[in-house]
Amino acid sequence: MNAARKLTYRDALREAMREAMQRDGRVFVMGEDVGRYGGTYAVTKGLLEEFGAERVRDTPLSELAFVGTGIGAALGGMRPIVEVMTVNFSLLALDQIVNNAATIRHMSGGQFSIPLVIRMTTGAGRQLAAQHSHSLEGWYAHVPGIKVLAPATVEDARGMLWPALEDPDPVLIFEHAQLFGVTAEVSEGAVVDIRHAKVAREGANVTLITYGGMLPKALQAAQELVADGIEAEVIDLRVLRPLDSESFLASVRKTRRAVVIDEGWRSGSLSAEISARIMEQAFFDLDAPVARVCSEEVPIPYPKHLEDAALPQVDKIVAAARALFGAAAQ
Amino acid sequence: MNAARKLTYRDALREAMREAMQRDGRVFVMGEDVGRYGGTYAVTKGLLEEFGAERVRDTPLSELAFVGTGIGAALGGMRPIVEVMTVNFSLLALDQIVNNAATIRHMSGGQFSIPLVIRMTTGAGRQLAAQHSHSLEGWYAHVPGIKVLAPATVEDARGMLWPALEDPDPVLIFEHAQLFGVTAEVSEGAVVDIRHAKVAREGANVTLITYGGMLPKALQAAQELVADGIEAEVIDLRVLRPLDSESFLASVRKTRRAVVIDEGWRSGSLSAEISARIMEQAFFDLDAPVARVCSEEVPIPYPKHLEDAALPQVDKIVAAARALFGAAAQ
Amino acid sequence: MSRGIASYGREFCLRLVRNMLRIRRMEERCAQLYGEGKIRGFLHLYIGEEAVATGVMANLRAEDAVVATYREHGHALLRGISMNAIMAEMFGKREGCSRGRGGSMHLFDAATRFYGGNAIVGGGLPIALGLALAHRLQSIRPVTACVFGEGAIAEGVFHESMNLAALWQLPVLFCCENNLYAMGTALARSESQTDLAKKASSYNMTSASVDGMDVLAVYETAKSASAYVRETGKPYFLELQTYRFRAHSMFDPELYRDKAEVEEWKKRGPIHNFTQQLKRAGLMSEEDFLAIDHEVLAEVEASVAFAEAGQWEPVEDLTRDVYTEAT
Amino acid sequence: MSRGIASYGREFCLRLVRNMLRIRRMEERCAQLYGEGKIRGFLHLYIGEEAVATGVMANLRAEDAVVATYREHGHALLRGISMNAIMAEMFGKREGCSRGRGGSMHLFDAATRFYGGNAIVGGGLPIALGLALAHRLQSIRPVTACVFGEGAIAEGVFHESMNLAALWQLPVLFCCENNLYAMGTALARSESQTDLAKKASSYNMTSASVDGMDVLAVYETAKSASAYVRETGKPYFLELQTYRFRAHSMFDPELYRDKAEVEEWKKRGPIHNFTQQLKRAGLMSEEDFLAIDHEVLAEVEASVAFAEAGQWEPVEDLTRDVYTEAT
Ligand SMILES: Cc1ncc(C[n+]2csc(CCOP(=O)(O)OP(=O)(O)O)c2C)c(N)n1
Ligand SMILES: Cc1ncc(C[n+]2csc(CCOP(=O)(O)OP(=O)(O)O)c2C)c(N)n1
Ligand SMILES: [Mg+2]
Ligand SMILES: [Mg+2]
Repeated sequence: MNAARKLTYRDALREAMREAMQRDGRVFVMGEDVGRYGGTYAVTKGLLEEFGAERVRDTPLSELAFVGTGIGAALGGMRPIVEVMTVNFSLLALDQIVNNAATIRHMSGGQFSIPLVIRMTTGAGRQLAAQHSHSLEGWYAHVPGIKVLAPATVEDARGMLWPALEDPDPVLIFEHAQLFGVTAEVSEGAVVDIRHAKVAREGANVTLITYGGMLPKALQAAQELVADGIEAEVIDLRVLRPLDSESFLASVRKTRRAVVIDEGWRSGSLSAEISARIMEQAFFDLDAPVARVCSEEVPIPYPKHLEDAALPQVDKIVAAARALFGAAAQ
Repeated sequence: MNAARKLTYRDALREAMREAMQRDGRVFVMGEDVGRYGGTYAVTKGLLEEFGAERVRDTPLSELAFVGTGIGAALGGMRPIVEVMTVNFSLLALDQIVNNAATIRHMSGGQFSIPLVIRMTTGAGRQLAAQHSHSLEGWYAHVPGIKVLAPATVEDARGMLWPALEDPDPVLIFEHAQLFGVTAEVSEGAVVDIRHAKVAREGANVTLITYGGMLPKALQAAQELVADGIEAEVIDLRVLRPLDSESFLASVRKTRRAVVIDEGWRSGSLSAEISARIMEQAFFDLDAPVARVCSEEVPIPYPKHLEDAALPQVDKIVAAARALFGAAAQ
Repeated sequence: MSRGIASYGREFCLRLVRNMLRIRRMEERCAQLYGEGKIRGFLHLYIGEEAVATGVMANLRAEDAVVATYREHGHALLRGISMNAIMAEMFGKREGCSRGRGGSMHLFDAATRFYGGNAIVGGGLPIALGLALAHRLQSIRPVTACVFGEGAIAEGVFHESMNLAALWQLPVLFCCENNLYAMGTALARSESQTDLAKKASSYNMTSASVDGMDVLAVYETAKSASAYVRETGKPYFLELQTYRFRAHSMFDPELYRDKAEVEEWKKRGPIHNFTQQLKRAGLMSEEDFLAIDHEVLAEVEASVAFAEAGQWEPVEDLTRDVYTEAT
Repeated sequence: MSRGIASYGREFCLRLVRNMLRIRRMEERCAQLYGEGKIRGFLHLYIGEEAVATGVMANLRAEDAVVATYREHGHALLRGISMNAIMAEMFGKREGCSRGRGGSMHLFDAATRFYGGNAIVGGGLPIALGLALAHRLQSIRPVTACVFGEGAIAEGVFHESMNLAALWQLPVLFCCENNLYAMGTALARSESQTDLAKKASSYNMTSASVDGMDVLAVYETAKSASAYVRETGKPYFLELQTYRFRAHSMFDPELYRDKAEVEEWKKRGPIHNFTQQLKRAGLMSEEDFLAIDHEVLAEVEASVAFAEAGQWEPVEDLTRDVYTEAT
């Protein structure tokens, strides 16, 4: 019997790290201000005191070097968890991820595995303006050789880390800045997989496909659509690479309509890939074209009203879903 | 009357730079080995001798700093042409492009323009293996605030630079490694625009949408499809951001079928965006789902037979186009 | 600085006091306004470090350019952006110096050649190089002042920029504000070599270190440094040793340093100490100080009122200026 | 190196000759094979620099790790990867040390702890740090040798890696092969400070410079350096002053340097000079040399035959190993 407890997303992330470090001596954490400061988002708070400075390592501001150091340490037999403070700064480390983490196994003829986990915060919504509001997980999902996870729930925040560490290949985990305070019950020892998407809400009329920070908005939209007599099924992708296409294709084949919600800028966001896959594999099942609700194509501005206008919001999701029923009438 | 001359793509790029530097004293070139070495792909050969070391600047291996220096120089009133040797190394400079070049105008409230041109080689096909074979222009096409060009013809290699320099915003030009040796006639003083896609071949039955290094393959495929009685229209996107949707939508509305050909890895490549836009805006005009021919999702391997197998090839394009006619029968 | 304080003259000294106070009072008010929810996002206060911006900016001319970080309120203000425009920016109002879009971390101003406001650590350095290169290629001689924290030194971009500036002899005044911490990371935990001037010499760049709590010392050192850059066209690395009295940002619980350490540094508070010095030298009375403070507080309140009265940019303008519109 | 050559003993010295020759003859053959289209892509020859890999690798033990660049044929060979496996790799055959997928720039071998073969300048440095950190955390004491060219020094990643290695005291032997050019860029056009040991000291890292054309000098210096790393667990920066006799790659027209300069350096050819020294000391005869050369040439021809006879990886295996398959 698994007891259930209330937990924040932040605490869930921390507990997952604690547990992993207790279970496996090869696991260690490194990143900017993960130790004495306690983590920018307080995720790693207390770990330094519990595990000491060898296993909870504050790094200098050197994203490229310490991410690469994580790759090397994984090659050397450790199980590093590298925290890149936010996706915004991960651009500085991209070369190591794309050219080393993602390639070494294949280009060495399969001789090496890189059991590395890289965690980072993603997303906007806190009025941090243009340079601190990126949603670039879609870029990482483009790269063969790495896996990309997006925990949208407390359960996944708690459960995804261990299988990611057990995975022999590099796994990137994107934690949305808007989720840290979310609270939910999780059952002790719940086992989650890192291969499948999940039906977050069942429904028969339209499929809302999303992940990470947009899941709560999609669920809220589904709630509001009930008033229109529209029962929305909500798919939480969970895994952005490799995408679990079957999950959303099965849903779309049933509902015959879909809206993809993605905080990335519309052009070239992950939403495009989802739409293209539905095009390729469920075209003849569609009653209306797949719609997308994404961020406006603009550097995210500071003031709240403009930031809100730039990001996907519940009303836009509702409107996009409703419009699909109009279109079907065509 | 414009006289026509035969020119290689490489020479066209060089002549465009020469002309720009002659016309405008604010134009200068900088990058790794653009001077004494003559450019990795011999594109800048002779420019140092003609314009001197102040205007043709060899940089140390410091992609992040010299790309950012280009941004600052543009802010300071110059018209820099920064050559990043290849897209593979541009990952090291991505922070400056995404967080400065793309944002400064908007987040300063429109006070500054950044008339910067960044040129780089992209693409595989020369057996350079996993770290030297990326096609990541699709990533750049995701970023609001920059413009992205992909000259696929000698004419565009010759003509795109000047309007790019005249553009007040940052423009990235992706030159495909496989095109440098391509020869064609260009008319003296031909004016090209950097806003529209182009019909590279007219046809009534299917639209092949592509850009850059894949254009010759698409044209070849169109040729081969004639034998099947299929007249393919080929669209050369030319501009990857902002995408000229109207061009390919108009074609697809006419032909009712489309194949997108993109050297990027399939998942999350620019081809997905094209497909999604057709989904959204021409769904009811389609007789078959839009197909994609992209690179396999693998770090590009060194041996020729594997590299060939990893990249889009004429036979795959032909097969994908043919299959659309089968599908229509459904 | 051995030069007697009296030789600077009363007017000059009172201007320094006023400038430091303008930063201090503006930011104290910002902290309040943050509490009230008027200012949002990240807010990084400069309180304790005012002597640095005051001494450095006093040496710049209209034609010079400035590139700063997210902790740039003081530099922006003393560069000449009005407090009104800064405060409106922090509120996110259209009257702000960046039209309200940038907020605290992204103050910009073309008129005073203030090029941000950069929230990526080290992100401003190459921009400064580029401005300096543009000046060189145009045969004009402004100084480009580039301000950054000591945390930036660990970043690769610092290294690439220092090398390129020294190699190409670009007229950049690198101003490293060493306040001993990068968020919670003490200098000794981020640098294997904590003597920052040694870093500069490894690029063959001229450098100096100065007590950044002493406004006259900063003024004098920045004076020679900027003169050097202006006259030789070469770069210069200036380390300004200072301390932030407040948390890194409004979210920082300050677990990483002792309260006692902070108190120790507060005794060296740049405004307090300079004020005491001036009083001792008979250049300023307590009344003088209060009068200045009174005026400054009025300026602050006026800026708050200005910001309050400002307009929100209409949502329809959201995507304006992503690209330069044809005119 | 003041130690008399005789004290090294004939066997040891002949092994050095043989190792340098193995690199030289293998690569001369590679150049030919490139002309014949058997080897494709980029091919960067090490000819002229053989004393460096020979002297350094002789000091490593089985448990040590090596991270190198795209100019790594020599290091791979002397690390113990068979010439057969290297040649097959250059041909792109399945029998190659990277299953043929990597080619010249990406030699890998788990058995000898050879972690590539990295084609991004500076890209290997953080990998070396990580391996060294793993060793430290596992309380084992191998040395991680990290080889790179002087061109990498301008990259930010060099700076970040040097600082982190020195700060965390990671057992890395940084081997900087200073051949004076990065493609066409001479050191003085890429570094404001060309004394590379000074760079190391700005990170508080111990360093040495050595004549990389003198195999015994390299051997001795690498010996103390590797012993230092092994015993103290700290990093060490070793500059190896050398020169490449050939073009940067097979595409380089060599416009950037004088033929005379190349000829001058060729007079210091590491094989020729060491051979002469040995002959003078009576440790090796011309016959000895020819016998070694004969054997080496046979090894080279055997490797070519091996590569020729190798198989192409089936196309069906293209996407194998993108991820680790469950077993
Ligand atoms: C590249 C990058 N990494 C991390 C951060 C997060 N961050 C913001 S400020 C800061 C500390 C910088 O310290 P320092 O340069 O000393 O400046 P100070 O805040 O002390 O003025 C960090 C780590 C960032 N903004 N950019
Ligand atoms: C980040 C990066 N920038 C540019 C290149 C292109 N490139 C390949 S080798 C090379 C020169 C490197 O010189 P050096 O480090 O001195 O090594 P050497 O070739 O002399 O052995 C350059 C610029 C690259 N591979 N990676
Ligand atoms: Mg600091
Ligand atoms: Mg070199």
